Amino acid sequence: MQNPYLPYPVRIDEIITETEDKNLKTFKFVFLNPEDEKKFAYKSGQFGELSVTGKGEIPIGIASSPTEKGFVKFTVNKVGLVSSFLHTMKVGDIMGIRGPLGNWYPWETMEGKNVVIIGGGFAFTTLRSSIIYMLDPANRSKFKDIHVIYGARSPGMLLYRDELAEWEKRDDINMHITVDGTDDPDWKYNVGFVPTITEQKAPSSDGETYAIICGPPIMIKFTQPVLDNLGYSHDQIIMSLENRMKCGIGMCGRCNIGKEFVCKDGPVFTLAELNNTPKEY
Amino acid sequence: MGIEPGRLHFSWVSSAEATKFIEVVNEVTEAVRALGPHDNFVKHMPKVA
Amino acid sequence: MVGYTDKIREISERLLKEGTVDMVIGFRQGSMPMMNEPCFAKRPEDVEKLTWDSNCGINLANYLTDRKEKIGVIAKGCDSRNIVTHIIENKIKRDQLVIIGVPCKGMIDRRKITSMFETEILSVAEEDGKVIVKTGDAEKILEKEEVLQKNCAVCIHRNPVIYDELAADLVEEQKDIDRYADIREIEAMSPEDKWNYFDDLLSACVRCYACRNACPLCYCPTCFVDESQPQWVGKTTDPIDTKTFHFLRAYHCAGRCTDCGACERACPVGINMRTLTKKLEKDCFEYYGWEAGLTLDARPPLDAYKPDDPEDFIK
Amino acid sequence: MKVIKIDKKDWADGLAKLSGGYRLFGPVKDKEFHNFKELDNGELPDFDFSNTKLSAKSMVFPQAEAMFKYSLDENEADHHIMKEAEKDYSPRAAIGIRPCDAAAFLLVKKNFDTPEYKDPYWINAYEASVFVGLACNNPCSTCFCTSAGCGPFHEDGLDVLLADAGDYFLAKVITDKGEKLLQAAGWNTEADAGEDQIETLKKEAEAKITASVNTDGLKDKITTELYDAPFWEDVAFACLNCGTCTYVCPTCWCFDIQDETHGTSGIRMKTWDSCMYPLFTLHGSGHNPRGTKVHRVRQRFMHKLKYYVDKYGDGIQCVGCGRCIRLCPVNIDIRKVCELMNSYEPADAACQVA
Repeated sequence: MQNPYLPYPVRIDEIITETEDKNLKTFKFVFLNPEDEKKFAYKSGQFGELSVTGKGEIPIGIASSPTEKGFVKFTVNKVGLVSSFLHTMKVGDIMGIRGPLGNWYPWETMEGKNVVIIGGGFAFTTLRSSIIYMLDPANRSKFKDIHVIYGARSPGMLLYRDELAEWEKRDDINMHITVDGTDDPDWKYNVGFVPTITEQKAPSSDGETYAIICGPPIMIKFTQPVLDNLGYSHDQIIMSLENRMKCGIGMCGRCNIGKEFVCKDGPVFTLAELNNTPKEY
Repeated sequence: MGIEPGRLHFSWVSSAEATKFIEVVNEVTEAVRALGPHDNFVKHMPKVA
Repeated sequence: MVGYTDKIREISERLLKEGTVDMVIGFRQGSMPMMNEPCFAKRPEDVEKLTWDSNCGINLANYLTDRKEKIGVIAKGCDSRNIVTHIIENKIKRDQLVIIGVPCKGMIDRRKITSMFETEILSVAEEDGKVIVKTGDAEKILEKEEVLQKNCAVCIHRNPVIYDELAADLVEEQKDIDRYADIREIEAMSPEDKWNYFDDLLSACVRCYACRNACPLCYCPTCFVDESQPQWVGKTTDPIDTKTFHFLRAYHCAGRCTDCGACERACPVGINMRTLTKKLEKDCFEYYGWEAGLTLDARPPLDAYKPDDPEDFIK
Repeated sequence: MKVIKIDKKDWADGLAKLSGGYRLFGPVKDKEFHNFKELDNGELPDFDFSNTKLSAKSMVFPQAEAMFKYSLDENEADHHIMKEAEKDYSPRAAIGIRPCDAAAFLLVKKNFDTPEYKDPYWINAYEASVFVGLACNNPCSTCFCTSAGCGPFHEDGLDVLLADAGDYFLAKVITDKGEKLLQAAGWNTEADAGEDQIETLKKEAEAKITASVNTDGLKDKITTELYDAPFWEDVAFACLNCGTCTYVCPTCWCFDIQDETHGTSGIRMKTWDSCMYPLFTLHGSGHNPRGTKVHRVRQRFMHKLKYYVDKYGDGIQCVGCGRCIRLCPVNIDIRKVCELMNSYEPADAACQVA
């Protein structure tokens, strides 16, 4: 019987400070046992439990893409006991990862369709994974138009800035980067909240388009009516939820919304599914 | 709750009374050392199943 | 005290009809012998469920914390003292409350009665200072005086200390009570015996925190036992952690505890944790002449400064 | 099925034989009440009880148990790597577990033993256990097992059912595991008409159960309507949000994972947790999806009486042991709440009927 609570040992290989407030860092991990990397076969949208020995575990979306080999990446916001300690750790330190956990964005359903990715703040991690995955030469032809609407408070709070710039240059992806506000005269992208930019830039749904939304509750609350107006049906609006988790495998009982566990039956749900559950997220 | 008398001391020491501070600390240290170690509140690894 | 119910309903109905209060907090008949359930009435017709007898031991001040409505609250002596403490500590405003005072003759100790019978108790009734207990095969009449909760037996504030309405005439306060006999016994023990006594006292604790949650003083947004940064106390039932919880909780109640007995009453495994809080209550009384919750006009001893404090424990 | 007669004078000898091959657990009186514990060497289970205060769940699901151990000492080769804690999964036997507590394990098993993931701690302990149940001849007034899919002589989840028949026990063999245990104890006299005797005792015991709940309507209720029902404020008002109901419940399985260190060594533990506690669901951001008492009380009852019903299609997550009713400090009664839920009709639907 495989013990689902036992983390794979990993070494921190690289740490990148992502945002100007230094609260978000991306950790690149290498598995100590190469065979563990094979066991950690994941899809974009899944998460893992980062295990800091002596402190505990935190559930974090996987920021790397299954098409990137030899490592896994997680971007961690400094909030609680474990994440704060993780932010003090150094390259070379040993810790653990459990997973991959949860479900993923419905890649097979979305094949042959347009995909609109809408993200806000630091909830862009599994969306990065998704973009890298879709842009991979082996996968790009599976999807029609790809739009990305991504917003943060200010230019310095955007994650993965170098990659965003590269994607901007490509013609097989439509980037709509935005910030709530900036006094930077050289800012060459959008200014405005994500729902507003979505209204202006997102394609209307023709039944052939899926929207993936990931962000703070307030952003989701105001983006949803915009998508309704654009004609998206609720089973084509895909959301990734967050709840407090411990076990990650649907057993410890805290992350449920109705009978579904966000950790095991989610974190990815369609809005149609969420309409039928209590709003305990 | 099971702490012996003599293990707890209270003193007023003003910030200007460095000498008194040294005396008090030495007295307290000696008094507590004379009592020996107090293990009641020492926690070890929890005994769990 | 059985006749109190009618008067409580009458006052409550009036307050709700007049719109003086948005809700009345009181008790309704429980589903088990010797158990009543705290409840609220928001409409005049709801007052029919309100009841009063010697099984209303839960401290209703606990249900007032941070509420915004105008509330009528039923209060026996200890409840009223905790309401005073709540007002002093800004957990509720005096002008939000209509206090319906209930002069109290003590609550019955359901644990004591249960332990007196071999088989399950099916009903308990009260009449003229007697308690009539029925089991499947027996009936026994007990003197209520003999089955009081331990804190009620030594209570010297049975009448509410603050009230706007009264549900009955004031009762005579108990006099010449030796309130601290049990505490003196513990005080006389050697340090080692004390340690063993508390070790044994707390050994059954499952860390459910019923005592803390039943206590009207324990309203901290995050209790120290739940803090993770730093984590003061471990999360298992390790004896050191369990003791740390109980000792520190007791200290947090020093100078505030009214010995209402809610903690003991709530404990599912019957721990007499009042031996901890009562020692501190005794010290506050003996060192500072202080009894918690008697007046709105004085600060409790541990948050007030007096230049003439004898401080004879400081060298 | 085979029924063995065990003379009470042979009881202690048999248990002594068993203690060679099994770790024995049973009800023992500790100060004022009975608890279900591992028996000390030579200690006999005390059957003079109606039910233990805490359920027998700790035999399989201890309040705190080590999962992993590790070293934080960087001089050690495998520092900061989790290693399995030593566990004792040698055979263990519950002697005198009530049928409700044994049946509860079957409900909890659905949570810990799933097609996708298996909790090794729970499953290993469960599989190492033999359950010798003690039938209830005298159920309490708060027991509603017969309407919660269980009963005083319920056999599901047991390996042997013991019925106290005065000078002797009747031991009904339910599984091979149970038969092996009886043989190991040297109890092998078949009782005459044992099944009939047990059946008589069973009927007598069932007749004594007066409490019941109706659960037939729960399945067809709409989750979100039940969730929005107006009665929750009233149901939750008295609740203190202590964890008593969840700690004493044989079917409550929620847990926490905690690290604890001492010097440079540490363990990772699985510990009981409770949906009654605000911290159970508090996000790092400070947001709490179940931030109020009403949320938390509703979660407990909705989980047991609706979510579980919908998820597994196999009745409620309750065996009717009545502990939460007896031990709730403020007398919140699951029977009343179940009735409210089972009979709930949303106001607009009721208008249509009228």
